[in-house]
Amino acid sequence: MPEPILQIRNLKTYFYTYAGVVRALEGIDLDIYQGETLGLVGETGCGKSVTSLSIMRLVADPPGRIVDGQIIYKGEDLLKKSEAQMQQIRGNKITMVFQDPMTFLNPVITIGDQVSEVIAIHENLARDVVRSKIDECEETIKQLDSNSPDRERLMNRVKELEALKDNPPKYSRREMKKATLRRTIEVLKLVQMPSPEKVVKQYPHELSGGMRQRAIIAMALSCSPDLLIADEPTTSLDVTIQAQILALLSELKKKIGSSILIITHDMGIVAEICDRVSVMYAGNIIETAETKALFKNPLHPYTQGLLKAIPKLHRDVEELEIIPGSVPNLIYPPSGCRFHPRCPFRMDICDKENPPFIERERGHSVACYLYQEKK
Amino acid sequence: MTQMGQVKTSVERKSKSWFDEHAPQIRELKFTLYLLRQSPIVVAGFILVALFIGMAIFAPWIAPHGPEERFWNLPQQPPSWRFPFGTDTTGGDIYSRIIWGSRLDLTIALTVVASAILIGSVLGAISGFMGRAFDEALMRVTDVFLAFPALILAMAVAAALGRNLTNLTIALMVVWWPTYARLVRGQVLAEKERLYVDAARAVGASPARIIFRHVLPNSIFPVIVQATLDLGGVILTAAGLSFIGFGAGAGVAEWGLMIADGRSYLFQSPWIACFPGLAILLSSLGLNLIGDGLRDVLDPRLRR
Amino acid sequence: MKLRHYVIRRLFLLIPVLIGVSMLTFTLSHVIGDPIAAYITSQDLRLSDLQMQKIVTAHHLNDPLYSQYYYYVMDLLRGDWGISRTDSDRPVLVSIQNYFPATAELALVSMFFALIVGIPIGIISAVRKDKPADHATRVFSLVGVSTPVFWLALILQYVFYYQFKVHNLPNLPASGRVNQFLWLDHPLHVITGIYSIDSLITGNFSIFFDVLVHLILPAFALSYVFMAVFVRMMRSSMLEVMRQDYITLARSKGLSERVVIYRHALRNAMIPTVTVAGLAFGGLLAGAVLTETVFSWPGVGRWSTSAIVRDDIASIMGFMLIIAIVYMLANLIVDLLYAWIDPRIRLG
Amino acid sequence: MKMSEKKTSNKKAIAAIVVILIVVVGGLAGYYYAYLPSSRPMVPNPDTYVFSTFGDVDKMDPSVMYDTASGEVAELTLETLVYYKMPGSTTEIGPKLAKSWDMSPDGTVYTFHLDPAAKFNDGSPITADDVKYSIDRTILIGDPDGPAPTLHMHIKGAADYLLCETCWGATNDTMVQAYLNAGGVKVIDPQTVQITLDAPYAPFLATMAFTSASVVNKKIVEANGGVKPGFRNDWMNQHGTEVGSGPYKLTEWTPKTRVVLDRNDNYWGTPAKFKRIIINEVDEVGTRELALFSGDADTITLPATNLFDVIQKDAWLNNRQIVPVKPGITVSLDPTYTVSPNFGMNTKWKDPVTGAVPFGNKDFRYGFSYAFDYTTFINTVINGAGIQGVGPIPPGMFGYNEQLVKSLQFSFSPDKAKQYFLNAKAAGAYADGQVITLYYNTGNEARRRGCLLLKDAIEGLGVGLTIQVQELDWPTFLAKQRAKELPIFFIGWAPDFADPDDYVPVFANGQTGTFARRQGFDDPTIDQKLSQASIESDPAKRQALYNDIETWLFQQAYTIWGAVPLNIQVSRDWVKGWFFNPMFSGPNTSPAAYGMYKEERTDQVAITVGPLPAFIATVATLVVPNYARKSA
Repeated sequence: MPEPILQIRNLKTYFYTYAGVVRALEGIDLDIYQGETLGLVGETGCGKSVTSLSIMRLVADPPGRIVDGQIIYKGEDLLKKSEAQMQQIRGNKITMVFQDPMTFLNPVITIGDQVSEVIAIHENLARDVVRSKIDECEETIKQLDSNSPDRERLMNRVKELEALKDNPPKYSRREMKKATLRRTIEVLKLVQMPSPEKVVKQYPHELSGGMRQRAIIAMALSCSPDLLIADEPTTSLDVTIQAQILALLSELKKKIGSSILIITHDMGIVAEICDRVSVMYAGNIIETAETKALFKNPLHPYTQGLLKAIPKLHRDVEELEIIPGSVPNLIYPPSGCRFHPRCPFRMDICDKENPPFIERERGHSVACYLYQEKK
Repeated sequence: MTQMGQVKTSVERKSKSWFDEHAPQIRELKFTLYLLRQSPIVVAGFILVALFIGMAIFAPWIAPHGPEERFWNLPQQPPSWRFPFGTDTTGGDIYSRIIWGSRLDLTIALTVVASAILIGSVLGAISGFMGRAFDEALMRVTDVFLAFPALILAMAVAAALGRNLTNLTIALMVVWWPTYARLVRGQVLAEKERLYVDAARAVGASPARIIFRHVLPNSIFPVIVQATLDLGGVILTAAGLSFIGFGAGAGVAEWGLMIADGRSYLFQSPWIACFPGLAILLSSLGLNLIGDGLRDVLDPRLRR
Repeated sequence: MKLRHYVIRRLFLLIPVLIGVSMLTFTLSHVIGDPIAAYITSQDLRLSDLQMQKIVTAHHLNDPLYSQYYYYVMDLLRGDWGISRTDSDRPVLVSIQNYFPATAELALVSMFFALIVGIPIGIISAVRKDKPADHATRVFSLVGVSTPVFWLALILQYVFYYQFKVHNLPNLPASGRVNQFLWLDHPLHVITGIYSIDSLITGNFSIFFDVLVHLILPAFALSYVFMAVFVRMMRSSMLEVMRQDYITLARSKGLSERVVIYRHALRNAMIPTVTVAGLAFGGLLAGAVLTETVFSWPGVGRWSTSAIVRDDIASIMGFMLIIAIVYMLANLIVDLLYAWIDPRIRLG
Repeated sequence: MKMSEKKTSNKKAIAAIVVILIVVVGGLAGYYYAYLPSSRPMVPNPDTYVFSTFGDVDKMDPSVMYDTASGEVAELTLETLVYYKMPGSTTEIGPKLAKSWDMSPDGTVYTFHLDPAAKFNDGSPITADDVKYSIDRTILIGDPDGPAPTLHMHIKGAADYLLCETCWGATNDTMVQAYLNAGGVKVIDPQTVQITLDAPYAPFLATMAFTSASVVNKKIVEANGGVKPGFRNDWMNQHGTEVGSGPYKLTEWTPKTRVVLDRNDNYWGTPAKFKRIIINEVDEVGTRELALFSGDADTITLPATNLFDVIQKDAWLNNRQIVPVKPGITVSLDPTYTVSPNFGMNTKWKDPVTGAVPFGNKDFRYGFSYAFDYTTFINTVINGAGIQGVGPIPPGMFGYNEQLVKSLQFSFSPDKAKQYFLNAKAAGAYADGQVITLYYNTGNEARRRGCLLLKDAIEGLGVGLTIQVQELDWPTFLAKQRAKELPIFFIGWAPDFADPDDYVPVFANGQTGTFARRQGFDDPTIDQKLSQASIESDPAKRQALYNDIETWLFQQAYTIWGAVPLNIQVSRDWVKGWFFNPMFSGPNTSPAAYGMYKEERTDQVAITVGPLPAFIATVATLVVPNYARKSA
């Protein structure tokens, strides 16, 4: 196994509301490895999205605050970085695709501008400018016949430009804009946006849901990030589009070679594209395993419940109906194992203390006393 | 902790009394009060308002002189220990007159807002339920009323009725009811929606019952907020109107009128116009502080 | 072309309201008030029955109400809005022509003041929510909405006109639109009646500056109150917007906070504020009534107040009508602005 | 990142600069222009006379104008056949457009010989035809609220026309013909007019000196609507004071703002000194005062209630000494022929609720007369600028009889008042809880306080009376008076001509007297005495008649005689040649027609009041010199 590009250790994120302290993340551990797709599943409100926001350091403060833990990215703890440094990382090294393309695009700014601003701040476009200039020259050179005086001159020009490549000079705003636009359109093409030249001038409300989601993905990928966090990227899209988007994601992953953390409550999606899965319940990670392993042999009672909930033929259904009870309120969480009030195999110990998260089989960890005893 | 869960379930099982049914609202209320105590702005507002209400109630005991007691041989006296705020052109003690004035002005404000709420909410509720023609008509009417700035409409109405305090009050009522009509109507419609969605309730729930059980509790907060803000607004508008010649007859202790009287002596005896103005400012400021605080606290979005 | 349809539709929507307004003024002047009063001049207060008859027949004041209303509206449309006793028996419409530009000038300048100061303050207090700056602006704006504009006007006069003048200092004029002497030396050729504009057009700069100077105090008094309104509005809508998902997205792109606020939040936050601006304009006109009386500003406000002490119903109703119309137009304009700011509207 | 950073910062910088520029420029311009008026190093515009006053000119047509604000303008722009001998305070009649006149022995026919030099401001000569035209015009318009009924009843044929009910608001040709045929005004030759009266009338010449007898330019009036009997002429309402022969003519009239008069350069008499007269309308007395102190205005109207803003209180109240509180100001207080304010009681007024007719009861009226605190009113309300009311005839006018008046006057005495009220109540004139409303006209501060003073006194007696005080705007006030709806109301009279016959009937004649009618009392013997007095040529007999009438008036106590005010003239001391004449409508401006001028001065104009606080002093030293230089 390659070493993880992102390690989350004992991450605690609390929300300090008037009503009380919401313990949204109660010390979760998570590893994401180079080039893998990790699925993070769980019911709505179990803290999946908070996890992703915590990684981005975008938890609204107040009321939210990351009270403890580490998020180690390339050996550095993101929680210790300054806001300015974080701004360098966000949208560049670590990017996000959000759940609802309807609300996550700014209604009064054209798609073009929304995509290009990412490029403008993170990419060194001066290089592009140089690049394009070189191309122009070479174009003209091709047209010229072998022994015209210009040819010589142009050759030299190309050489100069080649020299400039590494530390390019400042170019006029106009040239930069041109370069940005070019890149924007490239990116939109990359996410298979139909007729990108037209789209750049359009406003979000003029686009279909699928196109918007593509636009968002374009933003996320425009700087070829190391890690892409996709927070329920398909829930608000209809099934056909879902398939396309998922296909797109995995394809792009191969292209760019970045890791993906995909957050969902849909086991189907997990089965389809995830290498590994982590199951969350009420602010804890309760089970992590390779996708196959998990489906074959789920350990945690909750996970078992989840899997039972999937009808074999049809997949797009509210899956939690058959687990009795409901998600506990996180202000006054149940003592001990947070699942015990709903757990069919409840034991005395369960409401006393929280079960430790231990690796039971290779790459298959679970937090439940059922397996403690077996040991 | 677990008990917590227990308690909740037991509540759900009990037969529903009004309080249980509105347990959320009640928790809301407790919570709201707690928040209000937290906000210094609101507290300041409460203090100011309390001050003026106190003045109004205890005027006879606080005020050193009567509202129309004039020291004819001491006109335009600058502020002194004897006359804390000085005297006006007829030798009336401005300090006392401001205190007595609080009675008049607060009464006007309360009367106007109270009756506006009454008329407004009744009409609003009816049109909300009857819907169709009546609703349409009422909304058009409110449109017309809302096509004028408050002061100007009040001006015209009062002018048509004839200039005196009673008519001024009536005019202000005429101006203010539409706001509440719309507010309550909105609530009713919202409630209707909810009822249709949740069919169980809709079955055999008489409008009256619905109003008292559901609409009232829900619209009470918005109405309170609106009312506090409007009290301030009415005080200002009333003062403005009596400043331009509506309202009380000469010599009456009314803030707006006092300013109007002091106007011709602004440069020689500024205190005559200055202090009543401060009274108006502070009283409506108090109400606005409260109203504003309430709005923030009751606005679920600003709450999180 | 979409925009044009939109405008036309909105204009049609105004018609029912206008009818309602005319009904209201009709009720006030003909049903509650004495209809004849609107048509008699200051000297005619004792009328010979003959004249009474003339007026009654001329305006069908003996007919049943509905036909009275019909003729009332007809008169309005014909431009016969009655006689302004207050304004030496001129026709009401003429008086409005004479006085309205002054009011328009005052109102527009105040609006401008209020916007350019109010909006930035609002943004600041939203961005610094619950910090000292926020509390300060909040109190500032609350004091604003609670201040009696006429009182503020008086205080301003006392300080910047009287105290300064008494101490023989450069002071700000406390009344009128322009310095009489200056006017006589450089008479202004009036085109629009809005002096600041006219003087600019005609290049009469001494008058132009004088007009500006005369505007300072009234405009400030008037704008302070509405500044407050905008601060509140801007603050709340800014807070609202900052909670939106697209702001999170913008942040997730690594944009600096300033860019997030000014490029992504501001324009969205402006949308509700613009709507409020329309409503506030009405309030501004109301405030003008009081401000004009204090600063003896020769606008419709002052005209109507002097009409009030003379129980001159014709002038008051004329004033009502014109205000209603202006108010509605203001809101129409706002809707257009709205459509311009928010690309989503254009489709609708 | 960097790029966007830079963009915004650049924008910021530009915006900041723009804002700063606007502020700076605006501020400078503001200071500069606002400062101009008070920093002119010498007497501001020496050939312009600026008068700052309140009250709007109502009509410019001499035939219908009947208010002082309009009269003010007319006195400078229009001329009559005869006028009071100017300059001076005399009320003796002298020549004007008519260089001489003679009266028939029986005193019914007057023949006026026009001054051949006399010409209108357009240069055309004034002919007898114009004179006839003008006087007939006034009568034929016959505005019931105008001056005609009061002043021109005695011209042959006028009375019938003016008293006929169908002649106003419609043209009644038969009556018009009747009047014209009566030949009250005849043209003898281009230079001679003859006016015939129904009966001899002592003050006739005086009536001919009133604005309503002003001579207007026939051809211009004819060109602009001419005469339509029974109707006003709208063009004349706006331009009436442009078509006269006076030393000035109207150039601009902006209602609620100002009147501008320019010198008439073809004036036939000695031309006036000021090139231009500006009458500014400024409602706020404080603003007017500041205009005066800063030199923006040369003279202002100052209500008695503000007297001590310009002169020292004690010096005046204790020993009637005028000591201006500021240098550069001259104040003069002169006795007038104005009888005001007085409370007129409506003897016929019936309380709509209780049905009582309180003022019908003499004791009740006495109660009121004793309950008014005359001294306080004189000393603290009108600040000693006047004396207690002396009945209808003002001091200094023929018929005034000091010791008689002294013996009759009421004085403030709560006890007597209480006694009379109790008697009245016993006699059933009113029951406890009776409410009486006092009315005053909007904006008249002295009257407002007068009402409150009376209210306090009466309610203090505890005789079951409640007094309310209500303001009414002037026209409404008049209308309600005429309709006899007011129980008690302010009445006052300013002279049309200097003769008791202009005063006493108004207050005493139940048939014709404006106020007597409104107060609803009538005594035939008194009416009879009045008509005798008006034609009586023997002064002694005439005096006797007036004594009787005054005695009767006081004893009946129909009216609370409040005060005879002093005229308050406040102006800058560079104004020279001002004089007071009780017959002036515009005492501040009218002397301009008789050589009033501004003395050239070089000293600082603006008057500094109070001490300069340190910080202001510094600012001043920094700012003032520069601007003084700039503006010089």
